[in-house]
Amino acid sequence: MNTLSTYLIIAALLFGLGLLGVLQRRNLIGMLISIELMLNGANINFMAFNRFLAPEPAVGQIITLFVMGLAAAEAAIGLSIILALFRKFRSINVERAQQMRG
Amino acid sequence: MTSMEMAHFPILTAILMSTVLGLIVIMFIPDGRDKLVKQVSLVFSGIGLILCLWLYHAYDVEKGGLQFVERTLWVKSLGIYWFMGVDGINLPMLLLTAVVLFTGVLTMWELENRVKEFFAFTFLLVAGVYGVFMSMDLFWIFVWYDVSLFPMYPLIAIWGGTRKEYGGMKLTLYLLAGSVLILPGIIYLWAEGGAHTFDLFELARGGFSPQVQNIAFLMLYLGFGVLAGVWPFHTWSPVGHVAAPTAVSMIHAGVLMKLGAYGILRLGMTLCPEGLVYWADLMALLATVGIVYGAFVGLAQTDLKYVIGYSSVSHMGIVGLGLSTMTVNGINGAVFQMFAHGVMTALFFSAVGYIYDKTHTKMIPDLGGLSKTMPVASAFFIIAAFAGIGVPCMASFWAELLVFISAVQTYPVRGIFAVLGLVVSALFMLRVVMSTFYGEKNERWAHIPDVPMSLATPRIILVGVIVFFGLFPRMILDVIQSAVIPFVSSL
Amino acid sequence: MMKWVLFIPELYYVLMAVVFFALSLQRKSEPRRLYTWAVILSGVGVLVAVLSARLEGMVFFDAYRVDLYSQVFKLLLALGTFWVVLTCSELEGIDSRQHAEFYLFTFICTLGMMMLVSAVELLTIYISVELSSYCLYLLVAMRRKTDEFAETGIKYFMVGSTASGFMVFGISYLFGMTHTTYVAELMKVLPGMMTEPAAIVGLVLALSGFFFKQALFPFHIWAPDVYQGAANQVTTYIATASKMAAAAIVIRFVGFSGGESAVFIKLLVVLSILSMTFGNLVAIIQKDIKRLLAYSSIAHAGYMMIGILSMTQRGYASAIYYALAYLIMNFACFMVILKIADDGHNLKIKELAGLHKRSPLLAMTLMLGLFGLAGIPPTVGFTGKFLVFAAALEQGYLTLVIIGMINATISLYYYLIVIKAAYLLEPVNPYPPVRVDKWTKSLAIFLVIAMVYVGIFPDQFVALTEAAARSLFI
Amino acid sequence: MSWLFKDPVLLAAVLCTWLPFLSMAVILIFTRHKPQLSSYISIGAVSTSLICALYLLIKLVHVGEPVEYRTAWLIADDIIIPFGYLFDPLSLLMLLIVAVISFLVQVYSLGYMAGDPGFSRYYAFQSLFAWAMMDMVIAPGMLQLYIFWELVGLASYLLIGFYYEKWSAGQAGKKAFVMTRLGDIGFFLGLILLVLGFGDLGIVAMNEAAQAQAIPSYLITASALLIFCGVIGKSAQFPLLTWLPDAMEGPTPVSALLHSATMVAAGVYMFSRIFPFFAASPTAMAIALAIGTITMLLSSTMAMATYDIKQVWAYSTVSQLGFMVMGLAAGGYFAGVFHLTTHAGFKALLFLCSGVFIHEYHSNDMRDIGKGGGRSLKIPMVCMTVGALALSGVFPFSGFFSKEAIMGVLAAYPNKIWLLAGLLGALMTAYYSFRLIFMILFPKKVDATMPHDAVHYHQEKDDKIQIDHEEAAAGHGAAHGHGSSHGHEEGHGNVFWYMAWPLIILTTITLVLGFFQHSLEGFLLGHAADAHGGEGGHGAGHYALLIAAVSMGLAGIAWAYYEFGRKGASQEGFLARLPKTQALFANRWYIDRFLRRFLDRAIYGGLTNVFTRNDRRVIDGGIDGFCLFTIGSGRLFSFLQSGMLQYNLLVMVAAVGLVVLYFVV
Repeated sequence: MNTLSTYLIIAALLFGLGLLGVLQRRNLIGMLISIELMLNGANINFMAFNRFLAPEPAVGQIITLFVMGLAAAEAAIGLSIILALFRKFRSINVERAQQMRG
Repeated sequence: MTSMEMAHFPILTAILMSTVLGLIVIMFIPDGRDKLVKQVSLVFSGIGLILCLWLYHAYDVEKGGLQFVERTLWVKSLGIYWFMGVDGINLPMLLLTAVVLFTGVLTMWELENRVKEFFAFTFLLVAGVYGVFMSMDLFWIFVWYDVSLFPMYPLIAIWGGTRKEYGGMKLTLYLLAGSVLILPGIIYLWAEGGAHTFDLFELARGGFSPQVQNIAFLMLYLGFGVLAGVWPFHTWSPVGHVAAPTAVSMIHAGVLMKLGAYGILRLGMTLCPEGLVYWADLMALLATVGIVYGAFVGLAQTDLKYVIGYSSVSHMGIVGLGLSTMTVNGINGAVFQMFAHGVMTALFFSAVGYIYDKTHTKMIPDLGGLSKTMPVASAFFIIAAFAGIGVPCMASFWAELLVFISAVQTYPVRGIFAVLGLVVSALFMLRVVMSTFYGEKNERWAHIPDVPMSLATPRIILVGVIVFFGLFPRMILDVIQSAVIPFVSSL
Repeated sequence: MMKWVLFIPELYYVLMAVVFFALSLQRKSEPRRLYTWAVILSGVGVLVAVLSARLEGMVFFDAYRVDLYSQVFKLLLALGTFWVVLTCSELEGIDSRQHAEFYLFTFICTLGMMMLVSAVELLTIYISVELSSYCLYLLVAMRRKTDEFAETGIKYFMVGSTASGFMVFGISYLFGMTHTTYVAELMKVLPGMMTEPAAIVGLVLALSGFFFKQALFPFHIWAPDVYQGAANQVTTYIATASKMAAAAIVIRFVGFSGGESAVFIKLLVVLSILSMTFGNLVAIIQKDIKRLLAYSSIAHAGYMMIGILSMTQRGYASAIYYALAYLIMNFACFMVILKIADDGHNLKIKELAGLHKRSPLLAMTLMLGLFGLAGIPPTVGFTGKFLVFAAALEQGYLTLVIIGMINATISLYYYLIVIKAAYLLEPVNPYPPVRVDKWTKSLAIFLVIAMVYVGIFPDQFVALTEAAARSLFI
Repeated sequence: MSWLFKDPVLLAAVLCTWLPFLSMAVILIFTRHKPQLSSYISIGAVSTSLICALYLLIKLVHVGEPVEYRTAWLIADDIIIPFGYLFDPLSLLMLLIVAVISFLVQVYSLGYMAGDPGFSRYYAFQSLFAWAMMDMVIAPGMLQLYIFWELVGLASYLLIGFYYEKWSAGQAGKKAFVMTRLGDIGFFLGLILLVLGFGDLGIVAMNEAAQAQAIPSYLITASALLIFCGVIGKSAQFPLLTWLPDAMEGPTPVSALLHSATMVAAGVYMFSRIFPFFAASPTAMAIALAIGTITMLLSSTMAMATYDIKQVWAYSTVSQLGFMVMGLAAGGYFAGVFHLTTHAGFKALLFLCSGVFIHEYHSNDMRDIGKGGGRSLKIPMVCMTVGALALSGVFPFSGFFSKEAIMGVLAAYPNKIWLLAGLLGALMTAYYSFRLIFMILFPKKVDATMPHDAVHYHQEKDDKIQIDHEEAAAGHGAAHGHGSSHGHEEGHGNVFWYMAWPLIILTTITLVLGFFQHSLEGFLLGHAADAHGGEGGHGAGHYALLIAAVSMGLAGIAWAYYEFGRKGASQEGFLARLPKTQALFANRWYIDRFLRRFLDRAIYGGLTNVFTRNDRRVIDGGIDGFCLFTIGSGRLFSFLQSGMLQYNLLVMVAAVGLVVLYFVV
């Protein structure tokens, strides 16, 4: 069980679920969380590769830490924009935002 | 050649600069000084004309070959050169351009709407035309080619007549669509050439494999063929001409269409002689269809400019036929025809231009009996019509004679059909002349004055050129031949 | 110690960011003074970029590389930023209280992108990308309360984050395959692995993050909405400066494959064709000029890709040249738009009517810019296309080039529609005259000259881009 | 230019041929608004030409070998087109004919055209014609001949359509040009064939090579037949004969000059020019003979059915041209040329006489002229009768001699059917000429109820134009005030005498020319005349023929007298009793209708229509359709960019997924 491919599959699943969430959730917060899921999928990849393959043990972990940090910043920005949208539409449903097209 | 480079006064650049400088000077003239704009245009086009005449005079026919060469490296990594020169093929074309520009400026003397911009665009266009004719570098030929095309859009769309926006858009898109094939064709040859140079003659010296030549020639032929009005890519011609203002029609039909044929000759045939052999049959066929078809369709038109547009299709077919024969006389005739047709159509359009300016119609049924009101204006049109029919002692006669002789020799059946096309073209020209100018005096136009002397001048110049080269064809043919004979022997 | 000299442009932009951070803390907002300072500082920024153009070296444990390639792009970035700032004299699209923040984010974003073009380590690249992206998310959402701002912001954010998710995921595979995060080593190892699906998937996913910045099909979906919805100046910034960074990083990443994988190249060919065709076709029916330019930028990403995918030094050089050309032309168009819509509204094509009378100079600038975008000589846009096509044909992509030319012709149609509006249509109701101050005038003249000069005297520029492309592989 | 003055012959030739051109240019450019001056310039030029032509004739009359000058007009690879002069008896003779007739007609026109608003233009065109015709006549090579041949056609077009306000004039001009053009295409192709097959288009070279059998016979036959097409067009032979009668829309002097004496004779002249070449191909000669005969008979019948005085002479011209072609094709070189010469004189005379009548009575209809008192114009009446007698071949007028010459040749031809046709033609010729003479001389008092089919139309039109004419004349200060005076020679002054003198001169020529037959023959055939055994002369065996021919002419006159001349004659002619035949004749055997229908159906209705539709619908429509398709697909693709965020994302993900799938699988 404790092989590289297990982790890779889990990571891919996580990534896939996140993607599905982004595509399917109509709630903006839900979408935001789904994006975090995708990033976490990548994180697991980094860790797994680091653990099983990489000669330098620290690199993958460092990257993961950075990704986590950036994800937090991303979430903050995302939330602030969602807030602005909410103030305008009184809703956080993504379907409210489809005026521009074509 | 290298040691001789740039040793002399760069006359070709000077000719080119006469238009570029004219353009710049015009742009700096303050708004509202329309008269000044026209005078400046006249001066600069006059300088160009004088330089071209001098060039024509100074060209050494005995020596032949490329003269007045200017060659400097332009872009090193691609092998692009600022390479200009004249030989017997482009020299008449330069003269043609200068004459048509000069007369075109004079023709537009009464323009009142947005004068400055009009002349600026016109000069830009002509700079492109000069550039194409002078350059011997593929890159520059293409650059100037496009430069000469895109000002057509504003020129037609702003100052044009019937359906100007549609016509301008159609013409511009159509013509630039031609470069869809030209540009890849040029670069393709460069890439295949090994030497990585855009120098026309170096590329030609290098040679290409037959397969490359077949592909490249077809691309160049079709690409330039659009501008040369090759059937079935000709429909922009009538539509565009109808829409364009007088001087633009003159320059466009008179000079610009020649760029297409010139491109086929200069690029396609020089670089891909085997491709030419491979496709010559098709060329001859399309050209013959164009000659006959243009004349027949011209028979049914009721708009003067449509008629001229279709006559251009027919006449440019003669050029194409001449080129496709691959004989000295065929190409002689084709180049001569390019010149002759240029002057002739310029005259046509300037004559129609005056009529249209005054009557605001160019529908044949509306006009009728115009000779009575404006005999001089009518006379110009009629003279042009005769030149178009191929009446002897007018320049185009000789051209057609040479083309037909070699066409009948090379492609007997197609040649005979093309010759028979002459009857139809006579029929349709005369039909137009008759319905427009003969008949009872038309009271509707009775108040219109005839062409004043100032506006007659450019037309008289054009008639003079037609008759001069009609009476003394050697003045031009010797020059053309000095380039064509070596060219054909190298095929 | 001397190594810090290499980092001077970035440091300078950090400094600028600090200055404007301080200014943004002020309660009272003085847009004019902010503008003056921003212009001066970013002008000096261009100077700094020019001065540091010949620097070479590595810093930060070889994660950061300063060479001609990066410095050329930094110069382009600095130039683009400076131009954008220069046009902010009427920053009506953004609340005047937020002007300081606007400049702050602009400079930080530039900083991020400068880092991006120098970064030669995957993590550094990722961080730089995110740094610039976050600034852009905020800039886009900063538009004064029009209907679109929130929608635009959220769309941009969501698409951008998803794309960066792709990118990180792809990078993780690259890391897994090659066990390294250094570009130099990646370039040695990766070409040999291009037969393995995981490597290709990793590369493609990683590239998708950059394609997103470049707005290449199918990662273009944000572009039309953001161009339309963001404040005009922000759009200008996205369309010009940010495109430079995207081009730089895409060139670097595509170079990873070393041209070894036919499949990968085929993929790029397909993307390039789709991008050109889609962009041009949809642009035909647009009414809003910024939206039209958005679609045109999608198409241009495709043209640029033609140069990149030839995978030769000439190809990369041509793409760099194309980027330069695109910067000048696109900026020229946007500058005209900014000046005409000086109250910050979105400009419709028909509002250009009568421009030739309202301001002949701007009309001419617009015309040359649009002809440049359409690839008509003697503008720089033509020379760019020419170089790109030459590079591709050298590798034998004849069909691709012909498709590119067909697209150029299609694009000409809608550019001509805009030109028609500017030169031909007479306005139904007279629009107010366009205020063209001295700076704008000289900028316009400069742009016109630049567009023509770089177009017909390309020799030194081509030599420069080739040198830059060479330094990519040393 | 010194080369020019060293050789007086060359100088004379250049002056002779290029002065008219100069005068045309001067008139068109400078003196357009000074009609008198223009006419003087033109007449001055043409009289100089006449003098030069005479000088050349005298100077070169005894030079046995042809004198040739040539310079390269055009050098194109292996084709050299010379411009130059070839003086041999034939060209000298023809040059003189052209110069004389041009001169006379121009003088005549001073009166006839007086006061016309297009006076200057008229003289410019006349000069153009003179220039082109003279240069054609003395062309040393076929290409030069062809070139000026075309220019002559141009001049003819311009002069026919001189009254451009008149629709029918324009139509007639167009018809003339296009029909001759049709023939010229054949001519042109023939020349091309010859150039490609033989290489030299010099007339002397061609003739010599043909005689020496240096050219393959199939080439001769093919090119001769093609070249003969040119003759058919220009000399109005069957089936392209109908343009000539219509060409009478031009001013009468023009009809006299171009469409009887000189231009239409160009075809015959060209035939005789390369006679040895034609003679080398029996097939071509036989076909030419047949065509000439058909033409002669058909047009004679047409002449019997018309009442338009000019039309009669026009048909007669066609018929006489056919007769000349017959003579030449039967091998009678001298006979044909001689008839050409005499015909030029008397036909010009006939036209000019008719012109006087038309000018005075403002009508082309012989009945109107007769009723108006045509007989009172004594000089024209007498002259016209002389002309008609010559035309009918009555001794001692010139026509008699030349007709006899041709008859002699025909009689020598093995197949006698051509001779019979010739005799029949002579009968008809005499009949219709004197039908006209008698109708004018002895007008019928009571208006007859004639069927007025085709004739009527022309008459009305002509009335109209004549009236216009008069108004214009009245409005013109320089007019000589002839408008109101009718019928009395004394009251006419200058104008009349401008017109009368040429008539008198021509009459004299007609009277005396016939007696120069033998000297002419000697001149034309040179020393070879003896060898030929005097082909045109009448041996003892030919007296029967002579009598037969003359009696045919006299019979025709008598017949006409019976029907039109004698007191109480019905003046209806036998044709009135054969309505169908009359309709056939009057409608020109329906040739016109056939051509018209062909033009309408096949050209306008058929090809033109098809091509135009194809152009508009298929080619242009296809392109427009393609553009619309492009725009439409733009609209279609824009659905990918719907406003909804997640839909867009889906598109993106789907695209990436597809790509990944493609690579993984």
